[in-house]
Amino acid sequence: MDPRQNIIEKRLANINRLIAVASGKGGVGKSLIATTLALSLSKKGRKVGLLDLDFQGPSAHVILGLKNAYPKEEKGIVPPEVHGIRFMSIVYYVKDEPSPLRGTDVSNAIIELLAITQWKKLDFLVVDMPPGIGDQTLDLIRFMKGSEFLVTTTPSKVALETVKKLLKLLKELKIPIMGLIENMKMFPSSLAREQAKELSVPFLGEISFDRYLEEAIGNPNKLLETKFARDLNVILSKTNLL
Amino acid sequence: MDPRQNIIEKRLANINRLIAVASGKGGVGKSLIATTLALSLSKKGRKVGLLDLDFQGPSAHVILGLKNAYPKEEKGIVPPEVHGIRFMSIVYYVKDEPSPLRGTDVSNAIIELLAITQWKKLDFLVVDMPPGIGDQTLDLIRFMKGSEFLVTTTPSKVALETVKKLLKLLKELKIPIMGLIENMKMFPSSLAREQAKELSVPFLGEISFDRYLEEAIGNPNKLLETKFARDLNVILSKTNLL
Amino acid sequence: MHEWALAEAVISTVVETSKKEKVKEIAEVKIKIGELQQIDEEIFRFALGEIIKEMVRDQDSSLENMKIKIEEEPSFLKCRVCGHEWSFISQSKKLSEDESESIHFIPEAAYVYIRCPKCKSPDFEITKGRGVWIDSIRGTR
Amino acid sequence: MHEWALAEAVISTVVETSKKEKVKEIAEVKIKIGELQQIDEEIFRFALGEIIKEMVRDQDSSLENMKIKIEEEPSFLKCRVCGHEWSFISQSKKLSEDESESIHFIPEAAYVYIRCPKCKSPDFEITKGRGVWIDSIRGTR
Ligand SMILES: Nc1ncnc2c1ncn2[C@@H]1O[C@H](COP(=O)(O)OP(=O)(O)O)[C@@H](O)[C@H]1O
Ligand SMILES: Nc1ncnc2c1ncn2[C@@H]1O[C@H](COP(=O)(O)OP(=O)(O)O)[C@@H](O)[C@H]1O
Ligand SMILES: [Mg+2]
Ligand SMILES: [Mg+2]
Ligand SMILES: [Mg+2]
Ligand SMILES: [Mg+2]
Ligand code: NI
Ligand code: NI
Ligand SMILES: [Zn+2]
Ligand SMILES: [Zn+2]
Repeated sequence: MDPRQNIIEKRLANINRLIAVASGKGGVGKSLIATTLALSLSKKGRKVGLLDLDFQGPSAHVILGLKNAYPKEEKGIVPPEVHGIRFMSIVYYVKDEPSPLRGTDVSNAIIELLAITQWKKLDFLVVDMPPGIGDQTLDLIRFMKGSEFLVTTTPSKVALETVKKLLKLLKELKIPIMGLIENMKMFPSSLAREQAKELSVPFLGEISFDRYLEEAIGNPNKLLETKFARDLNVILSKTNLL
Repeated sequence: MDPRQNIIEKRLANINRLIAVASGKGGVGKSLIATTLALSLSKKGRKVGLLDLDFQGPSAHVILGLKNAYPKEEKGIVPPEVHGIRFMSIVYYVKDEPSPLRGTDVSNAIIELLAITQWKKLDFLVVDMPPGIGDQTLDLIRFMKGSEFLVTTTPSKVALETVKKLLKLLKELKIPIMGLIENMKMFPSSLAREQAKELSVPFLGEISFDRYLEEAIGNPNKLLETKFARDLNVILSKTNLL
Repeated sequence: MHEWALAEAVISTVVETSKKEKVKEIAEVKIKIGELQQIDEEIFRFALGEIIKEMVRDQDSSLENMKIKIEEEPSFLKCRVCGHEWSFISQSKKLSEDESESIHFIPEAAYVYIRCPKCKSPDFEITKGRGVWIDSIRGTR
Repeated sequence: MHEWALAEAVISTVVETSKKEKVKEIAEVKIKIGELQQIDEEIFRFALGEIIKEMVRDQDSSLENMKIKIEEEPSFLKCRVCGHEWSFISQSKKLSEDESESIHFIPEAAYVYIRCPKCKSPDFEITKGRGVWIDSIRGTR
């Protein structure tokens, strides 16, 4: 019998809300949105954790500009505070080496992380999801009960085709969907809004393509001052998060 | 004993070159590049197959504008010709429904597809890879021996961090890397070129961000006339593909 | 007739394994076909026969007297979320012809068309009876 | 001391399972600890003891006389590419202290720091001895 699954509920018991930033599609801004969301909530005085579940393309640590932080061992592992956020990522253990994990190993590593991480009391745990609807998505649904999905897309048909699949799956499973964010908007287009409507998912608004965003990567203070962060905050102010 | 693995080599025996379009990162243009590459090679008179291995976010069929095509049963399954390309994708079997497969199931489905697909004689089989370096990547390496990788990135630090991992893994395993393509270039930047140099990977060139690309999605003839396709062809003319 | 491709995989594996084990004459192969994939046993057996005939004609006499035993293995699925276990056959009538055919070609299409009957989750495991499997090969060296 | 978190997982699972099975007094629990994770058995046993003491003090007497048997399970890895199988211990000296510690926390870090000794592939399976496992629970209803 695997003893780890049993303790996960207890480890997450003092977390008020679990927010999974997801898409199904890659490269739509999940990591930028998850990290900026966590930073914004923390700035407002909330206790925030950030969990990077993209084990093969971890990005949140790059966006945060993580240096020399490492979890403390204390009846488990306690995530270090990075710019005010309790930050957990596989990078502490795999450094910047490739981690060629198969799905079954990804699943095992998630269970291990959830079983040993001591988040303590949190208002929000933001989860930066990988692309796909595989092991990470299924395990989040299985083990992180009560998670709410913040779904991201770009205006492109190709992206929407995949995002639609995640939305359909979540709806079928009756998982709460906070809504759909349309990111990297450059030109007028109503596809994303229409897709949301068709699936009865709240359309939360759009974030413009921000050509200066790249310069803020690795610098959280700068990041919070970008047009990207401002657009995101307008969207969040329409939710019950901020 | 699983009988399927044994026959894969035979199924691929009459394929001259296996080209995997990969990145590790999502949303960098793998599917657009793989599909356009396949179409361009076919236009030049080569016998081309296209295999979409992104089971959770299949896109090549959207880009090709696939309608009503279905494999024929003939001592296995024979991929239909779509715009001159023998096209195989999981969409024939999962339609546009979400396919929440865990890694172990992805692997099983890949083995099944490779065991039963009759490609017949091909000059090129182009493989559209999913993001990540998980089951699909490991199975491609394991079963599609001799595959050459065409690696795609965007100019962003966040993308490069993940692309670097795929490149490092391929180099370590001595898998042939055709080179790195920098896609969606909008502003001057030398990060990708430097990354390629640092890892001794050929830098093949860049493809500009093409604001009209979206309009060509689903329309192969139009796609071949985009700036995107022209940029890609300049790059390919420097390889031994075209 | 995609059964042919799977039959070819079986024969190719039997031949290669026997070569490795230095078996000169193969007496019997036991094959399990998982119910989930709904292999047509008659077509499958016919394909096996044709492939063997062809090989014997060409060069390989090791297969000449091989007996083929085919056993259908019932398929079971187990939900990772609620733990419920069920048999494929108990639910298979809910599948449309198209859905069945998709599972016939790629058994993992099950994750698209089948749900846990108890909690409706797609997060289940195929614990038994997925597809074609070689159970044993007997022969003399 | 992250062993504490795993010890807590074990006790919590033992308690819940015995409740489900209506066991009143648990006589013995057998735990396997996989060599790969390099659990410090002394710390682990100490943590188990402390957690039990606390629970007995609080409310739960079912654990009072529970014997704890811990067995270290040797770890084996098997390459998916070349089929080679090897024991973790035979190669573990090649790991740096940092690498060992990473595997201690997340055993799947093995895919970053370990390679098949024969063909150098990272595509292997941990067939035995990954981490903490409850082998059996004995008690009286
Ligand atoms: N609004 C935006 N404007 C400009 N670039 C953006 C925007 N959102 C995201 N990006 C860029 O797009 C790329 C993908 O973002 P990322 O957060 O890594 O996506 P994901 O996590 O979905 O893969 C990154 O290079 C990021 O800097
Ligand atoms: N050069 C380009 N100019 C403009 N848009 C592009 C370009 N390359 C790709 N895209 C767009 O970027 C998105 C991601 O491309 P896609 O091929 O789906 O990436 P991947 O397969 O790597 O996930 C799509 O919306 C696509 O239309
Ligand atoms: Mg990301
Ligand atoms: Mg793609
Ligand atoms: Mg049929
Ligand atoms: Mg330690
Ligand atoms: Ni068939
Ligand atoms: Ni420890
Ligand atoms: Zn269930
Ligand atoms: Zn090996």
